[in-house]
Amino acid sequence: MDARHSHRTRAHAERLTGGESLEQFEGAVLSGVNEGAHFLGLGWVRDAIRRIAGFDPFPGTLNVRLVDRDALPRWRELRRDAGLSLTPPDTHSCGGRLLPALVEGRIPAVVVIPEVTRYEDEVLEVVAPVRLRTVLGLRDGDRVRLEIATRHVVVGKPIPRVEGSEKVTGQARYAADVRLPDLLWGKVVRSPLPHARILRISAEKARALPGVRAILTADDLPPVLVGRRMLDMPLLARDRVRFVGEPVAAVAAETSDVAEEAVALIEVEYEDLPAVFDPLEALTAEAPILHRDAGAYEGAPKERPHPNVQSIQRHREGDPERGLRQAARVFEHTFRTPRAHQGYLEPRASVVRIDEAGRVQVWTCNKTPFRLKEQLARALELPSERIRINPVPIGGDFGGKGFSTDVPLAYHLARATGRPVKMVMGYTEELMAGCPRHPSIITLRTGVDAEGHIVARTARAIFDGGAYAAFKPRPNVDLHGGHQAGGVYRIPHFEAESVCVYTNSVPSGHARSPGEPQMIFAVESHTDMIAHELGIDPADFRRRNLVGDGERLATGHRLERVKARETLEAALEAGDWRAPRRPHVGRGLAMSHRFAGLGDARARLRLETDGTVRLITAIPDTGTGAHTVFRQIVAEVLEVPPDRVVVSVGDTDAFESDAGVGGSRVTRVAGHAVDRAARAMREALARGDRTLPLQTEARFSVNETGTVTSFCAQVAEVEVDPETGCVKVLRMVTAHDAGRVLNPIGHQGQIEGGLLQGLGLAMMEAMGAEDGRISTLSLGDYKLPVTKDAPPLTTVILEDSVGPGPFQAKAIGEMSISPVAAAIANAIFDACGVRLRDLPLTAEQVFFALQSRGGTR
Amino acid sequence: MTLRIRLSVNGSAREVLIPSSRRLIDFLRDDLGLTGTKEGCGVGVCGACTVLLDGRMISSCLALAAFADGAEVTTVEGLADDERLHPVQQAFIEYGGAQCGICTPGQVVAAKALLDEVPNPTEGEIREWMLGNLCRCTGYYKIIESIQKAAGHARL
Amino acid sequence: MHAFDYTAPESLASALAELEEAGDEGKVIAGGTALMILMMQRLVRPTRLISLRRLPGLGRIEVVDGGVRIGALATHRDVETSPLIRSRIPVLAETLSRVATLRIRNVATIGGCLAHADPNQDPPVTLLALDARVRIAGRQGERQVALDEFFVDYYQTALRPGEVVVAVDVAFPAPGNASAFHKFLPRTADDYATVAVAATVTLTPEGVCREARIGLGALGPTPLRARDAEAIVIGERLSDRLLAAASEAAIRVVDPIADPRGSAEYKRQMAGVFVRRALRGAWDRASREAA
Amino acid sequence: MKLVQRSILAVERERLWDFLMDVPRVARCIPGVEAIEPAGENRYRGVLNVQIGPVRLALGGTVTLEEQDRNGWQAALRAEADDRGAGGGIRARMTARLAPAPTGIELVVETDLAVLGKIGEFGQPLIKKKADGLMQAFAVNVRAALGRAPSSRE
Repeated sequence: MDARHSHRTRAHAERLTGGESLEQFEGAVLSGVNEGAHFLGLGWVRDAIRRIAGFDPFPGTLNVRLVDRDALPRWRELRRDAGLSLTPPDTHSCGGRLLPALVEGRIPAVVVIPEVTRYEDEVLEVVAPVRLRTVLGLRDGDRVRLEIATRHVVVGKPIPRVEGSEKVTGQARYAADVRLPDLLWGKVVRSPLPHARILRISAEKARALPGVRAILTADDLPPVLVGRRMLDMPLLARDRVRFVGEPVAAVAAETSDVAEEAVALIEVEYEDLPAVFDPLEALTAEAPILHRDAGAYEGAPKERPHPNVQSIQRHREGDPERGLRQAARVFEHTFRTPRAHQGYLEPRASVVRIDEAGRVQVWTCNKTPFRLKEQLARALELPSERIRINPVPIGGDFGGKGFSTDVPLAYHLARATGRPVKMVMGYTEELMAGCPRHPSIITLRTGVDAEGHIVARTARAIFDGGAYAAFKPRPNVDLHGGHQAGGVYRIPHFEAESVCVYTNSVPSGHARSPGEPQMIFAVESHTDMIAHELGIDPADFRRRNLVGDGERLATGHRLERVKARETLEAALEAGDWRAPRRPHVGRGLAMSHRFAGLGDARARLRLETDGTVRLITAIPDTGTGAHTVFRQIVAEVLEVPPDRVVVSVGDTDAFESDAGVGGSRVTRVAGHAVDRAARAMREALARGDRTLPLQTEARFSVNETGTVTSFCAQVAEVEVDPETGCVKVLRMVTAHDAGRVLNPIGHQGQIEGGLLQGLGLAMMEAMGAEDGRISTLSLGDYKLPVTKDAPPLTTVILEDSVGPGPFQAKAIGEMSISPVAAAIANAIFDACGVRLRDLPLTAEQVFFALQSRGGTR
Repeated sequence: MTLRIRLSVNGSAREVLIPSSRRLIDFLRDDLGLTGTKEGCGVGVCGACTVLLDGRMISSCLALAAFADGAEVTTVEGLADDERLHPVQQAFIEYGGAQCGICTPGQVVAAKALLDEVPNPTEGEIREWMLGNLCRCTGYYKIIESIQKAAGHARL
Repeated sequence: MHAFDYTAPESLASALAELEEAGDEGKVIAGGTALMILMMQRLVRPTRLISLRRLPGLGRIEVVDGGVRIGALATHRDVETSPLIRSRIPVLAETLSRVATLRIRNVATIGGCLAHADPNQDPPVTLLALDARVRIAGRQGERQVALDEFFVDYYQTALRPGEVVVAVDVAFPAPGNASAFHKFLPRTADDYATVAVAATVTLTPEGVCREARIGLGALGPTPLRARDAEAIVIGERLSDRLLAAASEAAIRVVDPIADPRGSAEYKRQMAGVFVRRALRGAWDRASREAA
Repeated sequence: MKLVQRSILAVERERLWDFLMDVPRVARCIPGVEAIEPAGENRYRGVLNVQIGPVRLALGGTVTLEEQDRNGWQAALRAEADDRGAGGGIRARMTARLAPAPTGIELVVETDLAVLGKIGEFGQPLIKKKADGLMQAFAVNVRAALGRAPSSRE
């Protein structure tokens, strides 16, 4: 990228100028052999070179005989295995193989290996866009240096997105784009009250409206409860509503306008019940109880110290009480974070058709279709074979699209009318009744010894779970936040308690890196505050306490191949940590770590008669670039050009089960499944199995987190306007311990997108609410970062071969979001001495804090 | 009330009867099946529904179909020239400007409008022009890069 | 959306006739960016919608009597990019360029902006400082209203039933005059202002303020004039004390409401800061002009 | 949202109390109220018209006098009204207290107002401002109504 672009990516540059997969060979120029030149005369070969190498080949080859006899065995190995296959269009021609190379370190070229050759195998034929003899002034016998790309010809390369063309042309069909004959539109009547008894629902006026085809209330539906893990939510409120926005009735009509009109005409009489909105208040003895016997719900955690507790999760290592008693100093701080929407731009949409065979055909933006099928089977009281989830791309997930949402209602409306039904939420409904990130109140208490080592920590996190726990998939309905309370530090005595609480608010759900941006904001602000209190540079304080190789995290989890220190140092260096600052400018630092996800995945490969390799995956396209990574893995293993690999998403009939998207699992888990299927196919081919189509299938499952994690360190530089409190982020640095990067475009895209979401959480994203009513009901009031908010960004990638994924990849999708808010909060403190403990870090907060201190320091 | 309107959509002339309350976005998506234009926020903020009305970009969620009477509408489906992608579309593929793809139609339409007016925009001009096209996946960096690359390509 | 009748008359006279006939049930629409949202929210449900989009000549931006007349149908973008506005009243072009996003500016009209009377919008703030006058047409003919008498309450104007805005007139700045517009956007660049302030200052060759006007946005039920603050600076030379006094006077007239863009108290405080900045900005420009 | 309106009226407490308990009469002191009629014991039906620029709401519903404590000089009423066209409404619980003040009787009206559905989406802050304005006008109108009455000492 040019200098205008302040954003740069070191890894990109390194890759383009060469890298570890280039192997050096030296040869002597000779003339006479021209097998390759003949080969190059074939049109399809030239086309293939153009496609793979990206240049028009000069019609002639440079022949080079290897000079170093010791290199010959390696070269023979490469001749056999490496490179990209050139598969002929018909069976009469012979194929070959291409190896990308650099001549004399600068001229891009390929080494061509025709399948049938007459001459000695130590002669290489090199093809370039130019006549090499002329350009390099070579004569017979002259030495020439070749760098040949040997391993990972496809993996690690910036291969463009598989589905890019459908997306840029508008051809990609998302759930809301599904058009079916006789389609009806479904809409939901939502509760206007946070907690109330439903006395009466009268729908006569709505029913009389021309074009209305069905109106359903809880009385028309089976009394089932639904949820991703804990089943505590009715399809439509039965007798009682628990949050503003809860579905109370559903309408199907000929047009969305009529459905909307009908919704307004349905009269519901309520009787107010006392409500509770503050999670701390909800845990008091006098608090209204939301669910009479939540413990009886299926999937409910057993421990329930208060009826309004959704879940409680504890971690304990060592003896924290003793640790705190023995500490030289103890620090305690409390932090708060607000409710925030995932902000995907595709509001949730569901289409249901009951087909002639009585099967329920579903199109919906759900990232875990196989789990959805199981959820639906129970919710609809149907055998799961009767349900088929058809794949559609998902217009942004970020954790928010795992619940069945409107699908059961669309089904019941379809059943009642005998016609397919489409339900698309408006963004107001998304903000009112989506599944936002949990608001939190986090208190950290940390003991430090005389040398500045953290010796003990207790943490208590209260997460506002809202009216139902149904949107959370974790087995214990908890968030990840609790176990991150120790951060990236070695803390021998540790206790964390994290509690999700029922309140009369919109139910909270998962959002990119669930619970972690909240907790990391607290932990890394707290870390800075301690460092300042102790008079230690925040970077030094972290150096002193960072978890090391073979050491344990606060939770007791032992780590290996730890790169915390390197990641920190890389961020500090790129962020000019020690450079002088202008007035009102400050720098802040924050770190986090995260394990790659767990779960099971399946993949199927078919080598088709036309030579294409079709990958059938169960992973829906949520935009992360997973399918492109899968394509690369297949191309790499089978040594075929990537565009020969076609990726398609199987519907839920295609496989038995699959964990789907979430929790930084896809590359690691589904990637391995794809890798295994590809290796099985390679073995089959090696055995001589040539009956086409040839099919292989693999499953991969992992339930152990393992000992390798990924670290992230960020430096924020901000400028504070002391008159207004306005904070401008001047630049960000994000350093990642990334394992092997399989696709730099996609990888960088995940970093940049996550970072800007983190910036949104840090600076602006907060759903306002009054008495349980969300007051920011449009994207005009709930602001998401825009182009001008993306700060100059430096990304540092520390690549190595230690990740748990295929080709030693690590997870990246949930890495860059979590440290941002703390890095910025710490920078604000550095700039003007104001310490903010509540997100978002608004100008107003800074302003009043400065006022109460009487100006900047 | 039913209205008769005449308009051109992606170069083809049409004369249609629509309910007067039909929004342009619904007309495009539901009546013409041009579902490339997406509805995000529904209040003109996010830009997923960006189309060109007589060459100017607008939010089709805030326009009545009646506003397009006598006008020329260009949607994402009308950017590619036969099988050849518009340079902006090509660049969005190559440089990672598209991820989940839901904002992408709006992004490429807006970017095309930009390059039509300012063939060689600075990064600042790109950020200003694309201000109203929200993207939640990319963090905008690769969108900006894609547009720069497309501009470079268009120059060649 | 609800059903309604839609017409697009081709003359002002017939638009006004239709509007009169429709009475309470009728609404005029131009760009529609504000009205469409209210209709989609079901909060405004006219049974007749009269589009002004086909009215000829109502989008012109032209020189009239020592000033510029901006037709009601001129879009924000038309004004922002008009060479006439850019060269003669640059602060207006600058203000318009800060409104929402290009997509909205391509559609939203000046007449619509004034008639909608949202106190959070930017153009009225600068137009107030420029002492603009609104031209209004009704069946009885045209009349003119000074902009600071035009806004009545939240979303309410001096327009009588059956009337429409047809133009806004802005005089060319006198020698020694300059203006500045400040929009405070602590969240995103496409947001409504937390506060917006426009100031215009006319200086004598000696640097004494001869005339000053201050417009305030997002600070009350209507766009406001800070008249006391204006009175304080007139006859004075620029000083920190003067700016402080003016901004304190401005704070006394504001009555903001708390919303996601800031608490009422924060907006009050920011009104002070931005009155200071806008006055200083206008003053600096005016002195450069005079020099 | 909570609104508090205080005003001091130079009338006898009893008279003010009797006035306030006459719901149809007192309701007319709220600008925009039309056609209040009895609908059962301590219950009235009526319509409140509210205009905020182009938004015109006709909130039809009921007012119920829930508490009348003449000894404690305190009363409470509950209002529930909806606009079917918009698909939204308001819920309000108002308590009125009469307390002696140096220059008369202080009337304190505390309102807990909830704006529901589509109307609430229009913008809670603005509605709060409007409701506050309505309550201020109410106090002025009460004063005027009592002032017009022949036994006024004002």
